[in-house]
Amino acid sequence: MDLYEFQGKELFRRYGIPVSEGRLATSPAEAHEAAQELGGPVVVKAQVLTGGRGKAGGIKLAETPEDVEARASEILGMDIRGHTVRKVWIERASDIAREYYLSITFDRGAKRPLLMFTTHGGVDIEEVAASSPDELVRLHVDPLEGYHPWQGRRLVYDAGIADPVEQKQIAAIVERLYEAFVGCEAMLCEINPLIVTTEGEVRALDSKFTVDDNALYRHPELAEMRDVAAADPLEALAREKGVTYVKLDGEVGVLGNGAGLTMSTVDVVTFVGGRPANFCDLGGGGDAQGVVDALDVITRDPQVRSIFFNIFGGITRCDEVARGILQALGQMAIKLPIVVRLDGTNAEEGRRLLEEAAAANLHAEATMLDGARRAVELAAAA
Amino acid sequence: MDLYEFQGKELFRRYGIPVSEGRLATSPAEAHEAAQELGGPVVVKAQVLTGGRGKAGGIKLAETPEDVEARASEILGMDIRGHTVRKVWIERASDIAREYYLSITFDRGAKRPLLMFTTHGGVDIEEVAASSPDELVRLHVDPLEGYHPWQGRRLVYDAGIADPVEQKQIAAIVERLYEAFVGCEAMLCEINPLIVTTEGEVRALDSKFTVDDNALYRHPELAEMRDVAAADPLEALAREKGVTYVKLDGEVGVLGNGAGLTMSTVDVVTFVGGRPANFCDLGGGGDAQGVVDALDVITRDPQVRSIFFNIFGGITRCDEVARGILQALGQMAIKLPIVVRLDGTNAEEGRRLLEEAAAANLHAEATMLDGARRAVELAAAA
Amino acid sequence: MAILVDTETRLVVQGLTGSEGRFHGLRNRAYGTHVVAGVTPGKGGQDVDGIPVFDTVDSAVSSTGANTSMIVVPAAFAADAIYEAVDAGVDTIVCITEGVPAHDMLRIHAYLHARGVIMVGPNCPGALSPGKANVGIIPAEIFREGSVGLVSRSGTLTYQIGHELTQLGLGSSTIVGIGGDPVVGSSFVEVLALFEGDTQTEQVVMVGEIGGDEEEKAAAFIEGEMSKPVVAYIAGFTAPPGKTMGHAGAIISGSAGTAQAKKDALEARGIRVGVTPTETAHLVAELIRA
Amino acid sequence: MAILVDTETRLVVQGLTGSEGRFHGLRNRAYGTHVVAGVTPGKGGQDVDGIPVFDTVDSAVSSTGANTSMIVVPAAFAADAIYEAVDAGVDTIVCITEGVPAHDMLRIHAYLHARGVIMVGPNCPGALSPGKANVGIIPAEIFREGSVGLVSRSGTLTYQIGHELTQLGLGSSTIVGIGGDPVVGSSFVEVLALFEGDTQTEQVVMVGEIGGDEEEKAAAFIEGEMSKPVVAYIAGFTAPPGKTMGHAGAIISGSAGTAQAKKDALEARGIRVGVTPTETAHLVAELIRA
Repeated sequence: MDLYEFQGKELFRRYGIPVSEGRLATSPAEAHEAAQELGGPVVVKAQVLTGGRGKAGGIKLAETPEDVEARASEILGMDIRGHTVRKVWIERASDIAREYYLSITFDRGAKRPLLMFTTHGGVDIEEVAASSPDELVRLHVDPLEGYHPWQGRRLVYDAGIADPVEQKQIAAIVERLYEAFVGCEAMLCEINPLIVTTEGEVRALDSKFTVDDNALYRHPELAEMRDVAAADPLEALAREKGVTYVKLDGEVGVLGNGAGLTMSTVDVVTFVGGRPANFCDLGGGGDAQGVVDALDVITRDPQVRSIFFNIFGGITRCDEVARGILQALGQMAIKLPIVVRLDGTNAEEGRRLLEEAAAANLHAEATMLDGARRAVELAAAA
Repeated sequence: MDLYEFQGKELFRRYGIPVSEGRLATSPAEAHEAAQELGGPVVVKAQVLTGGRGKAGGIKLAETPEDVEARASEILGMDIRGHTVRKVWIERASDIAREYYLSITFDRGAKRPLLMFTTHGGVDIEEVAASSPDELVRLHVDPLEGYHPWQGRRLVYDAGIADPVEQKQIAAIVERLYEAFVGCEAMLCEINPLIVTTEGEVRALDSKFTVDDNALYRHPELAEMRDVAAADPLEALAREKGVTYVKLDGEVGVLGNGAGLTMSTVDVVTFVGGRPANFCDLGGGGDAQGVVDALDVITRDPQVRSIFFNIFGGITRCDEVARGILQALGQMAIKLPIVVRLDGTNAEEGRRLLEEAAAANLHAEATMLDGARRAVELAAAA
Repeated sequence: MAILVDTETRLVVQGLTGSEGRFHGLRNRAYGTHVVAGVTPGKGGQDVDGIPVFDTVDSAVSSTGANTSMIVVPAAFAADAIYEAVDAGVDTIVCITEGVPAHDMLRIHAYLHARGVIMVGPNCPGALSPGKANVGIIPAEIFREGSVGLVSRSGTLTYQIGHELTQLGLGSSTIVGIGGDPVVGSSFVEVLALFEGDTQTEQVVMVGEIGGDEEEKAAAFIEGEMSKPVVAYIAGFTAPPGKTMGHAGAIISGSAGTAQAKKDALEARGIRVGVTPTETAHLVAELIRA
Repeated sequence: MAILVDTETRLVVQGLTGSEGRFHGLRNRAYGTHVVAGVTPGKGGQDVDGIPVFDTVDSAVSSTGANTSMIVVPAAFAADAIYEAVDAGVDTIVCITEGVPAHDMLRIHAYLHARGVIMVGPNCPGALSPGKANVGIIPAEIFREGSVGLVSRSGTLTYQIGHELTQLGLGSSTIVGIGGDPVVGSSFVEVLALFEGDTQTEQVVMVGEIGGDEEEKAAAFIEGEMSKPVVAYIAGFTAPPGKTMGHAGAIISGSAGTAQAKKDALEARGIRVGVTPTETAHLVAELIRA
């Protein structure tokens, strides 16, 4: 789960990482009020779960509360890479002397957390990695042993930070960021830029914070940070029902069990000339009710012209899936053609159930490839 | 550093391990008051840093506040294995159904913390280890990985605890005791007995808690628990001055540098027929002031008849030791014969300084064995 | 010979008394796997259709000689179950449980690695050696015994590809679902190395997907260390961007983590990559005929 | 050949700019040890009498090829210094610092062990191979080169026994003070194994003291694994009771931890134990003459 800048900064503050004072606003009037409370020049920052806010005009400097209100009304409602801005973060403007970059990543390959630090901050870190790889200092932390102070020192010395006061501040921030990374079970904690003010104070000016969905059950305070309103309404509905759903831009609704098979099904639908309308994974269990819920979500997308059920039973039992399809047909009066391909656990029983039901819009196919072709044909014909 | 029962129980309480309610009292009147506050039958327990309180009559049951006052006045001032009782712990009496044993030890050999649990509690654990070794369940914890819940479960199942409610309580106590062990950097946390009350509640009825002296610098709240008054006054004075001093029962004051050499010197003094008055280790550094302080401590013991300085310089520099001896002689007007044997770093310079001073009671010896013999002779002659 | 599970496997199921544990444990036994014990704290002394249940893995191992554990417990208890299995001395663990936190897995991976215990999973379908043993939830009936080693990050996609192989008359030595989580006990390279050393396995199918750089690492391993031919399949070519790893992640691995990047990396090392599961199975068949 | 430190040693001193670090670092160099670098955070770029100082151990190692670190920093910083040295890739660490908390050492020991790094100490005098290198605070002038390996839990007591040997005309291969803390990087058995494998060492003196059971373990190791003769000395025969390990500790080790118990354990394995340092040296001399 990705957090907004203001949420990440709130976590930074809790872990003792210096941030600028700020207020959240969801309307120009609130922005005005926030600016009055803060006083002096502020920055109005769009809160969206995507990058490139600056280039899109989602970050504006403002001097007076009136100015802030005007900027906020420009930014609120703006579309940034498909994300509608519903919140702005109003923050005291900083006098920036230098911009650095600091992050802790979950390094899947090395299976250890990775610290990265460079004095080339405020720009895309890929660019730094490509243009000045030697100036991007990288250091792994042993997950059993944890962080030790020498690691923060090594980052600052190797990056060439010369000022002792700055060294100490940064090393302390590295230690606290690691505490936040472990304490929140993050997959990524990134500060870009980590600024040095003209007064020599080091502060986090932005925040990218991603936490592990699987760990949220033991971090209720983080789980509450999820912004249900920000998600696609269908995706939110699916999540509520325990189904993984990603909206795509085509006509063939795809429903599989397991992320890999579902991804592969979306690929195959594309390769045979169709356009998938969604990625919808029933998940590991997949009982009849899950199938009903998934169909409910998929059929709410008006673009859908046909649906391809590609199920390979393991834990998922094909007879349960068949029962779910029949139940959904009974409850929801689905008219769309549904191509069903069942294999694996209890597949024969499942096929038998569907055959017996003899619904006009149910089309059984024996293979994944044939199922995909049939669903694409049916979508084109609809 | 060993903690008193009441201190250990306070730590247990902080870590969520159930203990009986109690009050500390240093006088019979305070004991009376404590009993009134607690109400009902209580146990009056001598607080001393040694075992065998029960056998020595230091633990008494009492029904009424008057009774408590009487028992407290018997116990306060009592001598238990050389320790004077200055405090009693007044605690609500428990209805004991069963007595178990639980401990976490710092296993030097395995270099891991060791959990031990048995249903044979309330007796000397050495006896259980000898008579029913199979019923003493032992399990190590990996120091990097830490404690996991299966370990507490394994202790209770392997020890044969059958009642599920009891299993859960004990497993939870094991987990908290491990937290206390690590959180306080303990060398030993022992609960003997860990009782089950007639109502089925599991509670710590005693506490043995030893914390690592080397770690006290980061646990000021534990460092404050040190009972300076309980220590031998000379040992307390020595500690204050940064010198390790243990009072023994002889006439030859022994002063060495390093625990091993000092122990060996005490041994050698004994083997050549003398009786060491003390063990006094200058420690690793040993500057002139340290020597003055050590002599100050040693000479306060009226039993001392001669002093043997056995110094082998490493970090300790013999010239510094010599300067310290001369400084002490100047300041304190020591009349006792002092045998000095110097070897190692700057030994020649040290010997030269002592020779030049030509003090009548200073006797240089070339070897440790000869030094010990000379000191023993001089003590006998004094 | 097969890898990971075979006729020597003596299986303890952690969570045998739960509904999933019971279902798959008994199914594994019905297949012929020696399911010797179950573990559920507090249920020691009971049995599940004749399989004795113990309170601790240690007592299960010492009473039954179990050498392999299958973990089918809720996610919140999975880490503890893994540590318990390691300390009880099993040498192979198959963790089916889904939803184990990634930070737990970092620590577990380091712990396992230091002790030489092999774990498959978590969030995986397990391992099946057709004709010998099935440990996990793979539907064994779709596979037959043979010479193709199959390793996959995905569960159901593995069945799909195994099914395609079976349709072509090809059998498998062992099917291993390593799980799709960010950190798993055994990654492609580790399982490929086992297949390389297995006499029964003559060719290998590797089924990858978007994210991470395990396929890229596997490509280098296959080129450098493997004598047996490998065919690959990658899922997720049409996955929308933003579903792959973030920026910092891409920097670490030097890979975009996309299906195309993985395909390119594999093909650059001379490894053939099928575009659909069906084509992938045909590529294997070609290899065998050649 | 000697053990641990020799002419191949390239030493970095962590804490070189402190007064102790400077004193002993320069003293070690004066003895002939290749002291190639110092490390003090914030003092990188300075030098101590020509020895370059670095901010990090990593930069010291990569700039100077240091392979051994001596740690002479305050106790509160020692653990961090040890971890830094391990991660910088040195293969031998000598930790002089006194007062390192025991729980830190539990973790450090596990960490070192997993990475194959040898550490002597903490709270130890270091290691001296006469005529080759001195790393630590052992006064080298009291030892001469020879065939006696010397290993001890005590600092000054080691000097005493070495001195006695020298008086008898006997020289040493290496003198190792392992430190007297509850958990040290290398215990008797590990150092005895090094001596057993060292061509220069022909006999060994082991200097123990009350507490723990390392001497008892060493006795078993000497009997079972060593071909070279060992003479022992134990300090603390007249130590008052209560200064030894507590009850639970004695149960663990199966030993009372007393000097007498250790002496008995050694003698039961045929290992001679001297009553005084002087007698111990004479026992060694007898061995050599025999």
